[in-house]
Amino acid sequence: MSTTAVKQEGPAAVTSTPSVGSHVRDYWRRVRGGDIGALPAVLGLLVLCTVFSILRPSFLSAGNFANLFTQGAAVTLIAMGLVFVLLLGEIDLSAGFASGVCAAVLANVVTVLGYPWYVAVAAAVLTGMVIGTILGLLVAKIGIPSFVVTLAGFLAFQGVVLLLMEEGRNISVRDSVLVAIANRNLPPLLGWALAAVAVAGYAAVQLLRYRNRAARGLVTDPMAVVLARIGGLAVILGLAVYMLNLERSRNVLISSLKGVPIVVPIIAVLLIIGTFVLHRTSYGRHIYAVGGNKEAARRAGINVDRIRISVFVICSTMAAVGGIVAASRANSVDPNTGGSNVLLYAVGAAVIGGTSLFGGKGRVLDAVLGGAVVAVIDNGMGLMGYSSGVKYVVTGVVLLLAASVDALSRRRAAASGSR
Amino acid sequence: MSTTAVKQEGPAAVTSTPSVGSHVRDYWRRVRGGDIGALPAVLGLLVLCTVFSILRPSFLSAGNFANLFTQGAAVTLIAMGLVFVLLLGEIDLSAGFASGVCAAVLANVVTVLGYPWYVAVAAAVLTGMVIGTILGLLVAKIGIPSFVVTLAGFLAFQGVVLLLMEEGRNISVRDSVLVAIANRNLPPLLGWALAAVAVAGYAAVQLLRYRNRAARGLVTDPMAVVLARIGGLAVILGLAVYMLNLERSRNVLISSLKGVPIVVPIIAVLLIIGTFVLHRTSYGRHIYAVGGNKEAARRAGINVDRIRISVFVICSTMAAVGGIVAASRANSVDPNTGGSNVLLYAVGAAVIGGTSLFGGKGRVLDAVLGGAVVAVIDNGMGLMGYSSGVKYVVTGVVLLLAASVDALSRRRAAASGSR
Amino acid sequence: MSATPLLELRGIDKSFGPVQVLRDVAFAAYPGEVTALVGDNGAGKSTLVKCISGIYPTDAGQFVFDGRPVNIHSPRDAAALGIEVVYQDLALCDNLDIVQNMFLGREKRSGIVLDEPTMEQMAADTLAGLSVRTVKSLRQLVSSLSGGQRQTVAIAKAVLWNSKLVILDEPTAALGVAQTAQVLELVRRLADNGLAVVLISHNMNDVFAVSDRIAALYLGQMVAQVKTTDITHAQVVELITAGRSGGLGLTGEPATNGNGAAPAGSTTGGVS
Amino acid sequence: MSATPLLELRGIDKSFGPVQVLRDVAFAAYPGEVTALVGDNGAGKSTLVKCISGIYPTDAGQFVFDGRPVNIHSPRDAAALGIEVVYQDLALCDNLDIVQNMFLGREKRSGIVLDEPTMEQMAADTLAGLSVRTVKSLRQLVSSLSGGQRQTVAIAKAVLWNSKLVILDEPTAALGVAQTAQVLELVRRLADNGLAVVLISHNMNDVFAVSDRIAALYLGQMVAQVKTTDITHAQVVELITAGRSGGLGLTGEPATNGNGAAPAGSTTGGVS
Amino acid sequence: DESGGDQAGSDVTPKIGVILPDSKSSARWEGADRKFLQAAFEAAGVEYDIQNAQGDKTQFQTIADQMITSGVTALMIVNLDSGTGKAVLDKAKSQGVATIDYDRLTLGGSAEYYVSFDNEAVGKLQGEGLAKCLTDQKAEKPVVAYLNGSPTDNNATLFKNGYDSILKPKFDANEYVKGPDQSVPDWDNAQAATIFEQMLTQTGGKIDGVLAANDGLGNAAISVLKKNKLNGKVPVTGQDATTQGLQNILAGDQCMTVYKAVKQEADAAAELAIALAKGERKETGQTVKDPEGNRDVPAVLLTPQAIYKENVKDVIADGFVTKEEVCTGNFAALCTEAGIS
Ligand SMILES: Nc1ncnc2c1ncn2[C@@H]1O[C@H](COP(=O)(O)OP(=O)(O)OP(=O)(O)O)[C@@H](O)[C@H]1O
Ligand SMILES: Nc1ncnc2c1ncn2[C@@H]1O[C@H](COP(=O)(O)OP(=O)(O)OP(=O)(O)O)[C@@H](O)[C@H]1O
Ligand SMILES: [Mg+2]
Ligand SMILES: [Mg+2]
Repeated sequence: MSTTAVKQEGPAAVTSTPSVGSHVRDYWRRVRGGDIGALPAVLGLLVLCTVFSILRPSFLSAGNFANLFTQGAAVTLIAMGLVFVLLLGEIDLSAGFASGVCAAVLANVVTVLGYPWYVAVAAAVLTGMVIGTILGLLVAKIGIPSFVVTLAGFLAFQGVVLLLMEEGRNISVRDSVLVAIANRNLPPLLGWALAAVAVAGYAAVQLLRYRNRAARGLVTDPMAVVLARIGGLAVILGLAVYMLNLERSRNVLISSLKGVPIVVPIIAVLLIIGTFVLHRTSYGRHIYAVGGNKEAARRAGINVDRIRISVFVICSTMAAVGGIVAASRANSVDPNTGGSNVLLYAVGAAVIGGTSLFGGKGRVLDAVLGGAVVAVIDNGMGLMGYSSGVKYVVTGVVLLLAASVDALSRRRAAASGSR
Repeated sequence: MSTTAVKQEGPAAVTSTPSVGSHVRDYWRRVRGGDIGALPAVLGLLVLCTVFSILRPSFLSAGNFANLFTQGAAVTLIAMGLVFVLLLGEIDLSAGFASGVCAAVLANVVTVLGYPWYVAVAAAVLTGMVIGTILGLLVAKIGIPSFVVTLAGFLAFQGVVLLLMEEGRNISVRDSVLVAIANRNLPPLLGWALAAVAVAGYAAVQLLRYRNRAARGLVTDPMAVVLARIGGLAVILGLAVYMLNLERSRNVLISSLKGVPIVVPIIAVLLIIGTFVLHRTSYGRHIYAVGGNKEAARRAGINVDRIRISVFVICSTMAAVGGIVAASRANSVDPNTGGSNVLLYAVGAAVIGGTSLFGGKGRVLDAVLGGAVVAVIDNGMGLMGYSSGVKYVVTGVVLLLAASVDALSRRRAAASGSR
Repeated sequence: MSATPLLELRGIDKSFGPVQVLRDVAFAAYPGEVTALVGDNGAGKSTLVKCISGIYPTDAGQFVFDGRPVNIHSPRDAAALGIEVVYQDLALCDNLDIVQNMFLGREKRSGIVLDEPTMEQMAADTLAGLSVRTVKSLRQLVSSLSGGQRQTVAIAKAVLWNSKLVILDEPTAALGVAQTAQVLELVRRLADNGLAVVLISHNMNDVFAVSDRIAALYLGQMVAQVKTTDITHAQVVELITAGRSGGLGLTGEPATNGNGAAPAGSTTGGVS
Repeated sequence: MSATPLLELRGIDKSFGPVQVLRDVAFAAYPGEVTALVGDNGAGKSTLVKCISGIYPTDAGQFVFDGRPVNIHSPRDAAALGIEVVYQDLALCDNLDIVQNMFLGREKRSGIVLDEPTMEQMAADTLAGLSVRTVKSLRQLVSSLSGGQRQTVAIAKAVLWNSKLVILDEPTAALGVAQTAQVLELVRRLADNGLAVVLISHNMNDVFAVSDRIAALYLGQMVAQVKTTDITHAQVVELITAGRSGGLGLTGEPATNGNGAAPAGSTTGGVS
Repeated sequence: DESGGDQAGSDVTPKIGVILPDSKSSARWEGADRKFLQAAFEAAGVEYDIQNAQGDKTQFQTIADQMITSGVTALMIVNLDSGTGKAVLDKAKSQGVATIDYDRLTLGGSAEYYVSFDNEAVGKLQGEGLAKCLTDQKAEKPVVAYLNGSPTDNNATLFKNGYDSILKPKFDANEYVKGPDQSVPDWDNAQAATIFEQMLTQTGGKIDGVLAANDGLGNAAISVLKKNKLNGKVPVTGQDATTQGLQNILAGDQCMTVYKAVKQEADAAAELAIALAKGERKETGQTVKDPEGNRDVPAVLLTPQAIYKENVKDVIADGFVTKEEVCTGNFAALCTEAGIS
């Protein structure tokens, strides 16, 4: 394609729909040029999965596939919130322990105080929002660097968890609804229904968009490409639901175990909401703007402080959701909930997925893809049966490998000058 | 002062020396304008010390003053290395465990293999350099974000420490020279001598500079200001040495305890070298350039990759030194050496001191000042006798307070427009 | 003076730390007129613009807008008054595309959803009027634009809105011949539509071609604000480089006190 | 052609992903001459400069420098050949001061220690020759400079060295009247000293005032490279905006194939 | 090392410093030890300062420095590792401060006394308990998985030595089959759940007994077993007799836990510390060999107790946990069943 203008009287925006062929050619040029979106993360994921499946065939079982989702859920949820903070070029080191605090609140309300589960969930989410507001105010209004504020939060929340746990006790979470979140599955039929709804919704959005743009004479992707996308989603979702609806009980006589884990639709809904907010609302647009060039955003009349506060609220709220899932999965909350590697894994997930630590670049989907990479590594390593020392080393090396697939494919972008 | 040019034929650089009065006025304008260099960190430090002294009079004892240095030494040393990495806008999450690996190498060489201390120290430092080279190559040549590379390092080195410790044993370090590093003091007279040398050296540099510039007709600070600076340093060093040379044994019958802790001159020398490298060599200049604007640095013909690799080498080497000091202080190395909060405290120290996470702004002195803040908080909190939950919370809050002194004074800078 | 000014500044002082950049500056912009703000490099033109648009707080001075005294603390305040600015340093978000940048802070929406097609169409129409022919796609990131293309986007962004005062800080610096002509024509058209326009430029031909008034800054002081018809090309250049020309400009000796305090007495001059 | 060119490019192609920006470009710069490179916004001038200085790798084409074919993979290679560039986007380190920026990558040292006094003096001398009168101190950070002051620093940085080829990408865009005159004079002086100078500018008066040759880019194609004396003002403008003028420029119909591949056959034209 | 003047510290008010190791590997330190030690010191009317090193040995040394600075006359430590422990003990001794090793022996150290439960004995009880439960389940050639404590915690190693000494002979004799054996970093329950889930996947669900090093890890394993509807069919061990652990035992999901009567330990240590602080000495009648320092340390050694469903009531009777805490909701009926009144 040339740089020549299409019409002399205006830029090339208002033109006819390009052909499928040129679209595919364009895409291929972009891929060769290194502009490849989610491709590297997906590629890294595929490489990891292949390697683990070869080394440990049980990695490929339906049961393990289902486990993957629940194992990675908490970190992924926290990472999804972190994406918002990272988009501004800020960081939230306290997200891990914030999720711990919220989980501790949940456990206290439901187990110690004996309120019903929805009160506990509301209390936990509210706690997350309050935490986020405090962090955001300190960063935006007093102007302390977010690294320092959230490092202080990291310490303080650790203490708060201990205090809520009465200096170190574990509190069990036995409420059946709460336990179900990370431990139960949807009925197989409901899984299919949800998948169908998702595909239908996606199709509707895509086709409406196509019609809308075409009606105004704006450039659109060729219809065939739009249809291919919809078909692609349908195939992926269909396969996943099929896999998850396979029987995975060790002993069907004792009990049956099949269906989509409940966390999956939770993550999916939050992913859709987050993506919608970031890409289809002016609030999301403003987040990118502030992250890309804070001064330009300020000059454009964006209330930068409000945006900065709000992303911390979102992050801590998502951390609360992550904490609830973690508490559900462990059936209990302990002073380590949200501690040890949770934070680094969550930030790592976002970054591996392609979110930049310098702001302005990233998507919620990155967190999910990166979270999947982290979960696959953890899951696969758990099957290898290494001693702890070796396990740490191999985990580090594997993480590096997954990331270098990404880095090497992006290097082409630099080489072709589109930095 | 006006914007008017001093001479029509050129910028204001080549002018006569301003008067003391105008110099002080200028400084005051800068302070009011928020351009205050190390002042906020020093201020925060003073506030902290005052508060702790009031709450716990023993905070102010000679013994506690001496303890402060050895307590903060390892984190400060690691932070000093991290400053170089942060100056490029990169991060090294693995610095903590890298120091652990180096300490483990040290302990193995000296205790298990039985080599003399200098061989062990050389081995540890070499290990640090190798680690830094690997990290740097991965970041600069393959192009994986440093967060991911060093997160992988964080995991892998944790494993390496475990392996070197044979899965969890700990190794004692009993070599008297190594133990002395963090546990013994200089003879009082030597302390005075070193202080005198430092002051004399500083005076020589300052006066030479003055003469040199004055001879060429370049702007210089007034002589009185130069002399005041030298005098200031002499007073501070004199006071510190005096304090540290006080008897601080709790029971002089059993043993005497006085003198400057050996780590103090070690840190001082590294601080001087680091500052010299950053501010008086072209290598240091290039670090700032790459951190400020990587593309501009590249266009100026700077070998950006080499700079990036080198800062990781420096960082890991300083981590090795930190690890040696930590091993000396603990008389042993265990699988947790360099773990827990070491890394976050080290990065926190650099940031609290005023180093930016976005690159281009920072000094080695920041790490020392920030390290002092962290050490004072830790030290002071240790005197308060809180239960662990409360202690975490209070530590977080105190850290925040120390940082907000800094933030609030810098806000003036923004308000007066000199952002 | 003929009409009442839309914007009037009086006694504006502005320092950066120890450096005083604006000293007792008075300035006025009239509706329906193009006021050219000229001055040497570093005279303080951009600083004055940033004071007007609320990016920098002033140390002293009053703003009168539409007859009422106002305070402008942030670009939001300025935008609320109807002030649009094209900054010399452009201030675009490199990670956003052309359309996104043009509508930044004022996105068109239907419901809570962004109305992308409308914005894209409006952007295309505006850019078409500015002779941009080499932009391949409106969905291109601005980081990939050429210098002139970026400048055009910044201009298009500012003129997209119904504002009362448009300030353009060296808008044609990076533009080609045809584009420059288009922008000057646009400037004239805006003024003819009753807006007040302030144009900063180093190109005297452009200034004389398009402006109704000329205001000259010299080392942070406003040395003259006169009708364009009352002054010659050579006089303006003299004002810019020496601070005075004939009866215009600084009355005392030019300020050359390198390190001292501000000179005594106001030296703002000029008649109109 | 009279002399042998110092730098000669042949058949340069350059794409960014799917967008082809330079197409089979030929270009030459002669020692002792000022070659003006003109073209519309987005024509590809800056991209061509960045290809020459090694910032962008080219997709195809040869470089001949001083008669020898060379490969330029990075700005370091270009500097080693004696090529100095003033970029349109300036590329200064905002966190460094004026002197530090001017000597970046080529600091003066005594032993391993930076020789600050020498650098400060050299910087002062160079800037003095460029009519910068409003810079308060050479130790000011460049982030606090005005647009014109920044540009002057970038120019001073490039002419400080003994180079063979100096390329200036719109060096006078942000400069005042006096400063522009100084820079044009400097450009002429450099050429008279035997250097090859390439000047990119949108200002035709400047181009005709100072250049010996004019090269015109149109939509990524070199449509003419001629002696300044052989062409008129109006012809150059026509070349820039339409790609051809009389016998000069594109031979076929202007390339308007929006989404298609590159047009067949080379269309590089022009005689000298 | 060298001696100075002779103006000895004249004001010797007895003051005791205690450094606890962390608050996360087990709830006992902050939840029980602190409480009981405080009570004992207050009863004796001595000044005291109890702090927690949070698993950070730099902190540990800093706290020790601070305590010596603030004038303690006796120092009681639970070391994080022998190296730092020794550094602290030696420093204290050089300043004339008497020392006690609490719960963990500092190898090569210089403590006056050692008061502890035998950690290897704890591990042995766990091994024996698991064997008992497997026998009760009538498992044949059961596969036993290990969920060890933190790889960086020396105690975890000691526990493992204990249960290995019971189970390894059975593996060797082909009575039991050794399953996956992994450590849980930081005793982190969330990671434990993933690790155990992967063990289950790896063995295709064939795990018949879980040796979990404490109740938290046990609960993590149980949560995974529950998800697979295997809870109660696979015996799981524990330690610390936490409310959660006891409830799991009552529900039949957990086979046993190990109860350490922390109060006895705390009281014994407090008694010795108070004496030392006042400059007195007491006889313990028992010694423990320090292999590294090659000396016999006067010691008080207490015995841990294995808790099964039948004797949960002992823990409650001892006041370690209350009936109200354990017998909430559904557990009330189970409590009655287990004879807790
Ligand atoms: N943030 C700042 N800190 C210190 N000095 C500054 C700052 N911003 C601008 N200055 C100084 O203020 C003076 C005026 O700058 P300004 O940008 O307003 O000039 P200008 O008239 O727009 O010049 P130009 O024509 O070059 O754009 C300059 O000398 C500049 O160095
Ligand atoms: N990194 C990039 N990615 C994609 N397209 C680019 C990139 N850089 C430049 N372009 C495109 O290449 C074309 C030429 O750009 P270039 O900067 O060379 O123009 P120019 O001739 O210097 O224009 P101006 O006079 O406005 O400075 C433009 O259409 C621009 O959009
Ligand atoms: Mg300006
Ligand atoms: Mg250009």
